[in-house]
Amino acid sequence: MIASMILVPALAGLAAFLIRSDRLRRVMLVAAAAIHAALSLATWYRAPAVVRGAWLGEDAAGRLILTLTSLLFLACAVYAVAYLRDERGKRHSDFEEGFIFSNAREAVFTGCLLLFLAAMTLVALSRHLALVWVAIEATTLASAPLIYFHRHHRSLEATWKYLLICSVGIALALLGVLFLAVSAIRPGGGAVSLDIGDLLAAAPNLSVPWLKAAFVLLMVGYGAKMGLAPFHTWLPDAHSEAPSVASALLSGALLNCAFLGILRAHQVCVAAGLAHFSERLLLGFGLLSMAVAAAFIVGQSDYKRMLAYSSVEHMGILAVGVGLGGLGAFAAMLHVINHSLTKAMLFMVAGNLLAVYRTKATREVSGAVRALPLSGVLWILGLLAIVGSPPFGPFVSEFLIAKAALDSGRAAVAIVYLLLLAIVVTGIAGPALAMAQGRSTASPDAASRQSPIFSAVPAIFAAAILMMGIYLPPVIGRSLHEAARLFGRG
Amino acid sequence: MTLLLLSLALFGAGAIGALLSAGRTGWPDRVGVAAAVAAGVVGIWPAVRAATGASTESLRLAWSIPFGSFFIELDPLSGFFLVPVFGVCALAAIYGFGYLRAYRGRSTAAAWFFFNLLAASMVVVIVARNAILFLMAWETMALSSLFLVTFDDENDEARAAGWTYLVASHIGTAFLIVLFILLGRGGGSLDFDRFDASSGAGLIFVMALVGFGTKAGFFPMHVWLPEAHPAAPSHASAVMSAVMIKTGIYGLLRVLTIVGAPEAWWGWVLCAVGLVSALAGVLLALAQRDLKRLLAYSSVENSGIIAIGLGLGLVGTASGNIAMAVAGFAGALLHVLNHSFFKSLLFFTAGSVAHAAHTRDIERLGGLIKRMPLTGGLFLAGSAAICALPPLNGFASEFLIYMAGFDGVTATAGGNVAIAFAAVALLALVGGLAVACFARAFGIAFLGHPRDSSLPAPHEPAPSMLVPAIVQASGCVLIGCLAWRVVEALGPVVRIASGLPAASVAPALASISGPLAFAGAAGMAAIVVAIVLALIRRWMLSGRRVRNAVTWDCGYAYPTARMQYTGSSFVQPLTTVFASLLRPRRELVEPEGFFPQRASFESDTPDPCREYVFEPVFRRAGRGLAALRPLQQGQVQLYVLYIAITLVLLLLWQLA
Amino acid sequence: MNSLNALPLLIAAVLAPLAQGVINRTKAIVAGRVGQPLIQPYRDMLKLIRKGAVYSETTSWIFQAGPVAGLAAVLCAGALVPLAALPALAEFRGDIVVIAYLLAAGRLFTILAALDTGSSFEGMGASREAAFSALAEPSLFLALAALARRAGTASLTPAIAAVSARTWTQAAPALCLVLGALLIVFLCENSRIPIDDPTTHLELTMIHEVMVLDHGGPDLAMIEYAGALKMWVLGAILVGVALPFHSGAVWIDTAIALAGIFALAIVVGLIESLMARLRLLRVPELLIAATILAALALVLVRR
Amino acid sequence: MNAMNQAVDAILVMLALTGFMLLGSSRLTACIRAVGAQGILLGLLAIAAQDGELSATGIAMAITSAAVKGVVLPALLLRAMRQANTIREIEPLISYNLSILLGGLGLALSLWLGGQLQLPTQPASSLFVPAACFTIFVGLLIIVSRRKAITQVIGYLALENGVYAFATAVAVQMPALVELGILLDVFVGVFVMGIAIFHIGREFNHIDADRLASLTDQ
Repeated sequence: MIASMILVPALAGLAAFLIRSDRLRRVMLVAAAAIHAALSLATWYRAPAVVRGAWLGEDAAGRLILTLTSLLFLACAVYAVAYLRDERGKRHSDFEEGFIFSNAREAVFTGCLLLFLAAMTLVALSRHLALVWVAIEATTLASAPLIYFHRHHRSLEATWKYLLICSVGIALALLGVLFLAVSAIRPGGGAVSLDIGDLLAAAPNLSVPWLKAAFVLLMVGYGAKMGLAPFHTWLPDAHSEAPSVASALLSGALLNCAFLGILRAHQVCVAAGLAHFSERLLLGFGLLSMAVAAAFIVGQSDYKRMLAYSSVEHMGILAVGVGLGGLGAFAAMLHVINHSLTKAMLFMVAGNLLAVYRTKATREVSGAVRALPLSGVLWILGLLAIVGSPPFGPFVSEFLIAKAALDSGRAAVAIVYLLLLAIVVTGIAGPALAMAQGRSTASPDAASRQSPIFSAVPAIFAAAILMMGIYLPPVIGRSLHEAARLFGRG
Repeated sequence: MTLLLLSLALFGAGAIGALLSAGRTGWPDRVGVAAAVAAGVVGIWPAVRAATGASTESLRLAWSIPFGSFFIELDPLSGFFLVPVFGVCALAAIYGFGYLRAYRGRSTAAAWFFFNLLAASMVVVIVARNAILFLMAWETMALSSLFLVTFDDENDEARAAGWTYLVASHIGTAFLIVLFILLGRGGGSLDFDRFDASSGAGLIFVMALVGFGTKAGFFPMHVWLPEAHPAAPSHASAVMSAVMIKTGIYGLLRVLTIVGAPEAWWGWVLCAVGLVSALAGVLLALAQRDLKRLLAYSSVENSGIIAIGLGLGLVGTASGNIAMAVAGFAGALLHVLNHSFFKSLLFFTAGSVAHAAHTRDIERLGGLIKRMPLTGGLFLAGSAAICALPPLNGFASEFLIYMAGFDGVTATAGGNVAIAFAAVALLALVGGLAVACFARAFGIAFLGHPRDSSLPAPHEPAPSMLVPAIVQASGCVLIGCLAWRVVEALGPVVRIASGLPAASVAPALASISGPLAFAGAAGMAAIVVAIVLALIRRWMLSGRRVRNAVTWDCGYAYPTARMQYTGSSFVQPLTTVFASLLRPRRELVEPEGFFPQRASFESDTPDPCREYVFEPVFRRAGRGLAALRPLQQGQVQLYVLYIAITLVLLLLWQLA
Repeated sequence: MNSLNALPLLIAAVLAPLAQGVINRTKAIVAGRVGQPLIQPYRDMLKLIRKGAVYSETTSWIFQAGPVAGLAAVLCAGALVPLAALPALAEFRGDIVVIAYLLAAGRLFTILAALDTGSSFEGMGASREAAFSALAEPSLFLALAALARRAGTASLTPAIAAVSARTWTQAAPALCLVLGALLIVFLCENSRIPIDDPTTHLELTMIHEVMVLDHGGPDLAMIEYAGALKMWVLGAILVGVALPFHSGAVWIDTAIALAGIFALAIVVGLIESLMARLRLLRVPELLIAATILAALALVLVRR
Repeated sequence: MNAMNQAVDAILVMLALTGFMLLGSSRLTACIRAVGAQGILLGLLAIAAQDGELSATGIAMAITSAAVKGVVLPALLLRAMRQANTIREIEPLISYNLSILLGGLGLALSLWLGGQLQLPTQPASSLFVPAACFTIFVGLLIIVSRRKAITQVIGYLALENGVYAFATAVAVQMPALVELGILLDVFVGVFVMGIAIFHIGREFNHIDADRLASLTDQ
């Protein structure tokens, strides 16, 4: 069953390259996504047992991120079908520099989407750290073509940066994995495998310096992928140039997977009694990421970049949460869900705005509520949610993280954290109102041509975000606690 | 309790209904108004019963949100603050029904959705007894009022105001978050009854003061208020000024009830904040040209006065001076009630003026009282009430606060005397300035000749816009004359707010209500005498020659409306005295030569706090952050360098 | 409260204009003129009462409400003010506040009546009146608060009754400061020199007189009367502080009080003839000075 | 046994030397050759490291990786270079002398690291960690300091070689990791392809990575 969750999208992805007819391929895309979602939901009812030494397995954290990814992907697939139908066979004139460009072949896009899903599933499910590494590697490869969907020099540049930075990071991560392996070598010869179960069992007698070095390397390596400052540099470029549906997947799903990679390493550190060491690093990089993101969000002139930086900020929040441990870890897991939903929705809405206003400049967009009533409202709601205002989901998790910080007596952390959140508010409140309200600067016909799917999908997300804010389904709560316990230190 | 929930449901239904009926013109208004009025009528009864201590009910349901629980309680304090919520919201809804006609041609569904949402969230804020629930309602309140502020979003000022408001309320909320976390640290729960403030009560008080003070409009956190309130449609402005900012006062009081015995310095701080707010508020109000902006600043002033009352009350409790404590708290609470009356009245009438004359700039108005006598009379009543002229209600509450001040003067020692003296003196100054301010507002806008002939001829508004104002005005008179009864009824509320035992509160209240009755009587006597004198004059003039002529023009043959004294010139003496604080902006074109062509003097006063504190700070911060931009300057080599350097440093740090 | 309590109000009502006469006569004598008879103010008012009225078309009912409200307010305020040792008609905790706010109410209506005429002269006067009286409020309250602190009550009659010869021996400096502050307030509220010159002929420099420029006949009579009454009432407070003599006997007390008030009138007359009116820009400084005096008094009585 | 150890040491030293070659040479062909040489050396290292008990799989692995790293990839790079007709790295961001200087610094750093992190495996040359780290350092330095996209690919290859060299050190314990190495090489192949493809696919008629700087926040 677990294997099938990887195989289905993988095979479908390969098939996508071969299939000729667009319609059939689109059907297959949605079908594969639906099957995958069904399978991942099924694991909630009959959780597959985690076998020591097995390469694949599903623990609480994995299940959360897998389910999130797969539901997100389903939505994105639906959105993508509509998107591809729109884009089909068009030659576009670039609205920043006016040159004519064409898109990558739809087959490539669809195929990579599915392979991307397969890779992310593998990340969530693999119990062997080396395999985790391989999977995260694969996500880079599968997602690069998604960024280079629009064939022009800016997206090319973005792809290049994405590839180079993530590859360097990933290489360092590999070194980290190797270090971990070394740390697991018993002086008397004979070694522990990189299976998480074995590692946790053997954690107390891992060699400390190697483990520390390993964590540093993994943190930097996967951090580059996750978008922690100062390794986040590829993120704004990639998100601003990729088609919105790809951005939604990158921010909503991929970052979580990289985060999971770091969590695994952290898990080992906690088991090895190095919790303080790893938590301090996470806290530091978390706050740093929030600070950098805040600095770039304030006065950001490009709204897709703004969203990208806000992703950096929220990755920082996740790191802070995990770094606080205990309640913080729980809050972080909760925030994974809230952030993914919100950010994916925001990127989709941003895509709608982009399609109608034909500009990414915040200043040139206004009156979205009049031009695209639903999308405009969703834009405001989403931005309010992302800055953590009640009654939306992110508020709860961000509040809990602040509580964790203060309860554990880390007043300084709490103050900096809240201050940075406040700065972000001042940066995002402006665009939220200015773009949504006022006289519309869009051409009405462009607005009227937009298919309802484009706003219907994000609307579902909005409902989910609101739900997460006012009602946390007990089943989710339980598995959140379970997940937090994996690396929560008590 | 059931009635309360029912009224909540009605508000909710109104909100949803307004949205659902968005398609058909006119229906959102009908639905929204009907629901709001019904909810108000249903809800006010349990509120009054609770306020008078007849019943205290609570309801606690589990909630799946971590640390959240649906825990609400209706005690005297909540009930007291609920009364104006229901009353003003219902009246404002009726008023808005007429007022929103001005926005013909665009859907009012959003307006009514947010109006009902605002009302509902205010109710929840006041009854909530769980931090999460409270914060949710608190923010919903802020957001729904935000969208009322930006309802007229095609006008840039409204949008700018929206931004200021959003940022301000978020920052305020941040303080509240810290506040509640601190309170909940010990108990392990965020239900109010599980809070313990055994440690760090002082810090908690400061957090509450800043967080709630932002909403209540205490100086210098008031900057959002004069932007937001004028921008909203007048019925919304009325609700925001008259009721919503009081939730800040409520929150402060609620926290005080939780933290228990206050320390004297809290009282001093609160007094000082109140005095500064009151003075700054009235001075800035004095200098405004925009009628609604003026009213917004006067809300800052009145929040300050309430704070003075609370501060004196705290000093009283801390120093064991029961009379002072009770007088202070009673005065503050009564002023909360009174302000909700006359401020909504003033916003209603000001709205009618803007509605009829199509401008809020008093420099362009004039002579309205002849065109709209009823509105004029109502505005005058409101002005008299807010200037605390006996026997109107404003006087009753300020009288109590003065009482607290004098008790402090006569019966305490040390720093308490000083703060009490300061309170009395500055209250007096504020009172005098308030008279000047509203003399200007009413005198320039309603009296004399119309100043701007380009404006359309004003007319009395529709009855739906008059009736609410009339109700509020009569309320001002009634409460003023029966203040002593009202005060005696305040017993339970004062008891909870001050944390003093009932045994000591009741006699103290009784000892105040006597003088209050006398004071009211004196005021009423004045009115009677005045009427008598008027009759005498009529009798004297009967049968004598009474003719009409032009105003005596000092021999100048061609008087024009533009020769009248303007608002700017009216306040010029005061703005010069306080110029160093106000920093008014003046455009003076001096007359030149023997036959000067044109000369003009205009003055307007932007908020100095905004101009000289917040904007510079934000600008600096923005520039500072922008200085980091080069980090992202596009070269991938540099980006890899970041990774390399970070890695090396980390390894050096962790392994060395 | 026995019938004697009405005495201060009655005396005030009857004799108030006389004090004005005294002032004018003093000024005349100092100026080396014979001057008008002491009862001239009564004559003026009678003459005015007999006249008809002229109302500007610009004005509304506010204009006619002005004088009435002003006079009514002063009358009611007078009912709360004791005449030196003679207790006031009514006394209760906080009557101080009521007095001040009644006067304020009267002022509001006078100002509005002025603005109602739409003439810039009245506007000018109204603006100055509003500004200066607002600035005078704190010193009045501080002075009264100082008295209240000494007497331990916030009611005027006992507060003034508490000022005895012994008090003077104990706290002379404080009381002097209080007197100084009260005197300035007194001059300001009654728009006398050095704040305002009631007899100037240049509207541009007037405060009170210019406000009532458009009133005539009975209205003007009421205004004049109200002015006289206001002066008497505030003077009574001043005298009450200055003359701490309480023989039990009503008639003696009355005599002393009257003597005091007319003495005050003479003082005012002297001030008016010896001093020049301040430039309008300087007036606020004087009022702030008064506040400072009162504040100093407080510092002294705190001990 | 002992000879093996000396062989390992010798290979590691040569690895380090090739690193300096990379840093010093301006001609792309020379750089590519150096990387290729590293690939071959790693192949030898893989064999030398698994002292004595030579497993068939082990040898196969070593040979394939040597083939890929030493032959295939250099060939690809040379092809790409010709297509982009760039012969040498003109004015790098950091002068060659300075890069070599920094290289020396890096060597010191790596030696220090080697001191901090002792390989618990017996028997292992004490040079493993320093050499590997130094190669990685060289790779990073080249990526950071060179302009041409293709030079950066070379740097990336050097980085990978460093990682691989380290992998061989622990390869004895866990063969799974060697598969990772292979997989990594495959990926690098894809990666280089990517580069090759997209500047064959025109767009820019230069391959200066530092001129790919239109996406900024300035």
